[in-house]
Amino acid sequence: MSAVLLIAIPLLAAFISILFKKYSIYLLFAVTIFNIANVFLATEGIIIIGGFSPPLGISLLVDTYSKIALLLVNALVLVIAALNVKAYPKYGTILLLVVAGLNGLVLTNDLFNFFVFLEISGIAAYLITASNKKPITTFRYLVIGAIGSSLFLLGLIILYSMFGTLNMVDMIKEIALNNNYQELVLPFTLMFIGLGVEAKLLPFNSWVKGILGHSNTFSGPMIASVYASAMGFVLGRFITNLFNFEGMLLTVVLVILVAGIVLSDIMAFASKKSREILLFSSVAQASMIALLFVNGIIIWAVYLIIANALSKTVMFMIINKAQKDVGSDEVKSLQGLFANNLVIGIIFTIATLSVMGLPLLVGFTIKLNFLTELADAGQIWTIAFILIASVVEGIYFVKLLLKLWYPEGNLIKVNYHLSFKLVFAIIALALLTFGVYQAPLDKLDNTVDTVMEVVNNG
Amino acid sequence: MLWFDIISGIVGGLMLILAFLAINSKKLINSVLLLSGLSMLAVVAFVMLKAPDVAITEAVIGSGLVTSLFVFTLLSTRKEAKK
Amino acid sequence: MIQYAAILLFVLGLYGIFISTNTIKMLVSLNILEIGLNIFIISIGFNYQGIAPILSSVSDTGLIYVDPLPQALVLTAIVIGVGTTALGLAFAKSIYQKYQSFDLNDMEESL
Amino acid sequence: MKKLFGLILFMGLGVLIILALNNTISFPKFGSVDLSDRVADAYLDNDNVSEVGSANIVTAIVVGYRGFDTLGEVTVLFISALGVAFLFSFKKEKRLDLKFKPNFMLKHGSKLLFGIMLVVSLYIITHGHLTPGGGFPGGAIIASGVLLLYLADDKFRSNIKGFKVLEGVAGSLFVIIGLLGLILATSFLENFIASGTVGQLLSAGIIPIIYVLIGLKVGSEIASVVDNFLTEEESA
Repeated sequence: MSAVLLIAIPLLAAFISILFKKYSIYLLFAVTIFNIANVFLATEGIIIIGGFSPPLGISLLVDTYSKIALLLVNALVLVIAALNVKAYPKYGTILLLVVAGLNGLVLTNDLFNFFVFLEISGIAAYLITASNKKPITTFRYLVIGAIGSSLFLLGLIILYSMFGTLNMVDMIKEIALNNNYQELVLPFTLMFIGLGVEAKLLPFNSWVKGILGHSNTFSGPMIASVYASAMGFVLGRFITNLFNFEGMLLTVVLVILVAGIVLSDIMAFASKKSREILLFSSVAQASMIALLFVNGIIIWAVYLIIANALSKTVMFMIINKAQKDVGSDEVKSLQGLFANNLVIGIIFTIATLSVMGLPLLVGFTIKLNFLTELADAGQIWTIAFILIASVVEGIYFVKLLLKLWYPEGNLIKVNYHLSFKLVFAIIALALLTFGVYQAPLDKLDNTVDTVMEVVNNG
Repeated sequence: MLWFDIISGIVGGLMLILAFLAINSKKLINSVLLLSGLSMLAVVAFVMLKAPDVAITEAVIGSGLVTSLFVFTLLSTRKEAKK
Repeated sequence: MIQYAAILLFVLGLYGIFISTNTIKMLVSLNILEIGLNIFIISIGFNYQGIAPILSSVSDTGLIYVDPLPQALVLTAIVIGVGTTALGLAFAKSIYQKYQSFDLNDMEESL
Repeated sequence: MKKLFGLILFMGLGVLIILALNNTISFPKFGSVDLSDRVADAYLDNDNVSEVGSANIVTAIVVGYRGFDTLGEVTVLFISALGVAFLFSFKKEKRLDLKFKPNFMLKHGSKLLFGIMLVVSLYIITHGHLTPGGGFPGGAIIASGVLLLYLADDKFRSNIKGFKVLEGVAGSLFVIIGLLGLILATSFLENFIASGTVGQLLSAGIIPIIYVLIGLKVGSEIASVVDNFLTEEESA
């Protein structure tokens, strides 16, 4: 099966679904299940669109790396939509477009086509965050997002005028021939800022606080895990293949990313609201993922994206559901949340400990491995700052957990549906298994590596 | 070539002035109308740069429909303010 | 000349977005930014001797055309810009219905 | 003061970008672009032109070489029209009162003008592969015609449901034509109809068909956005 169906079928379903509005959510389930099956069947390599050979027309690039991303994105959309089918039934068509947009982002091998998909998924994200009922924050997000994609467009146009092609693989070859990194600083900076806006990297992310700080069980996980993981994969593709930061630019980017990790962990530490703690933690994770890609630690960055997406889905859903029933997201008013909900409490604790990186969980494996690789690369300062940030992270998460476990005064009542518990339990189990049993990881990371090499060699 | 530079300089300068006025004007409706004028000048620039397709599209969409959307937004809210 | 003007329009739009607190003004500035960007994109394909990329017959040889690819990209970018602007205006209107103002400063505390 | 400082700061940024571009050797100077080292050169190549069959090279790129972008672009418009309708969905709707009483001439003249605009847009859309124009401006002219009807008649309401159906059908047909390319030829959106002689109305394979669909889709989408902007909640 052709990988282009991963984009075309959701689009077709979206166009049809506005004629049958009531069934749009069922169409979404069918399409995501079809997509997940299609990911396994799709042939790898360059997929031509329109019948014109690569530099002329648009092409898609399918490899193991993009397949992992596609699997994660489609499965998460399916799970989140299924859990929210009662509370937010009107979003079927928009979610179909989200699926098409994010699949396109991951697959496309053409810079301008990437921009188009960035806009599709961006506008879909504005509409998803409209469910927060906070139009001001959404408006801010829209304006900042539009600036970000405009900067990306400016950067790619400068690249086109210099190298005369929009095809990414072609562009990488041309850049290697040109061999003058000084000239590329301006377009790469513009594109990095543009992507950084969407990927929640710290200096460009003023929208995140408004959006995730007022999120609900639908928009929270959608933005914090689905969009974050798709943008993480895309950022990884760009950083390792196209940008190849060098010289001054490398130093600046490293400093920005490390500062982003430390600052957002400190902000989370200072916050008294449970949703803000989570959102600053995911900002720190986004910077961490980018940092790993900049250092060329692709395998563990990919696992960090997956682990982060899984645990953030669980955490945002649990906290947002509690916020909806209690009416406040202050840590104080949620005290003793888990005293009545033992299962949910255990799952939340597992997810949190995994993000912190405690032994026996997947977060620990990832942290241990990438710290070793950073040490091999001689990045002593980076390691020092990551360790400081980890300590801060550990303190605020333990504080949060203690407050949520031990009640003070009257107990609060939050009812989680059985389907919530079931899905969360599966995710928690996955986090545990990946932590203890690492054989499948080792097998997988090799393939990621080799495919990256294939792409690098053109 | 010389004439091209002179005319494009005038068009570019006018566009910058209009943009500055649009950003700094006190009344919202003026700012919207200046944007429409700016878009009209952009059509001239597109024609000069030998892009007729883009010029037609910008003329219809950019200066026509976008302006009307802005004006409708302002109109619909002005009425509520009076109430 | 017009290329420089386009870049300056782009940064003027950025400036407008950063200094204004009014939703309509921000969208106007966003449109200025997009116009600047579009002219810049077209300008990188321009040639003084070039003619518009429409063939009158296939056998034309020796004619210089301007680059058609940026023009195709701008066609797409214009329509995308309209979509963003329309959605932004819709949000501005719903902000107005909630707070009776376009100015974000008037409602900062109610955020 | 803050404004002046900001202006100087951003203008400085602009000058910085200009200087950086001027110092870049690979960045071509304005007005002296050499197409031979760009991919665009191949688009102007005679063999490729007769293969695609469109005399207007921009159309050939928009619908042919980069047709996938165009599909994405109508999707952007689709989703923003969807979003606007989503934000303006009120329980009780009514037309926005423009406080403007049209006279007899305007009321009837506008209908005539609408007819003329429809014909013009039809011409622009169907000749998109020969002359400047095509689906986007053509569709936008249709939408302007609808806008004119709204302005000329205070009570006018068009059939939103009809627009939605048109939008959905045109979009679906676009994707289905793409899928037909995948089945009948080798890849998505590939041309599977003979491209004919360059310069004739009935040429260029699937390009005119797709442009008509784009025109319908863009027209109905923008028209429904306009309608949404002209409705408001009934305050009764």
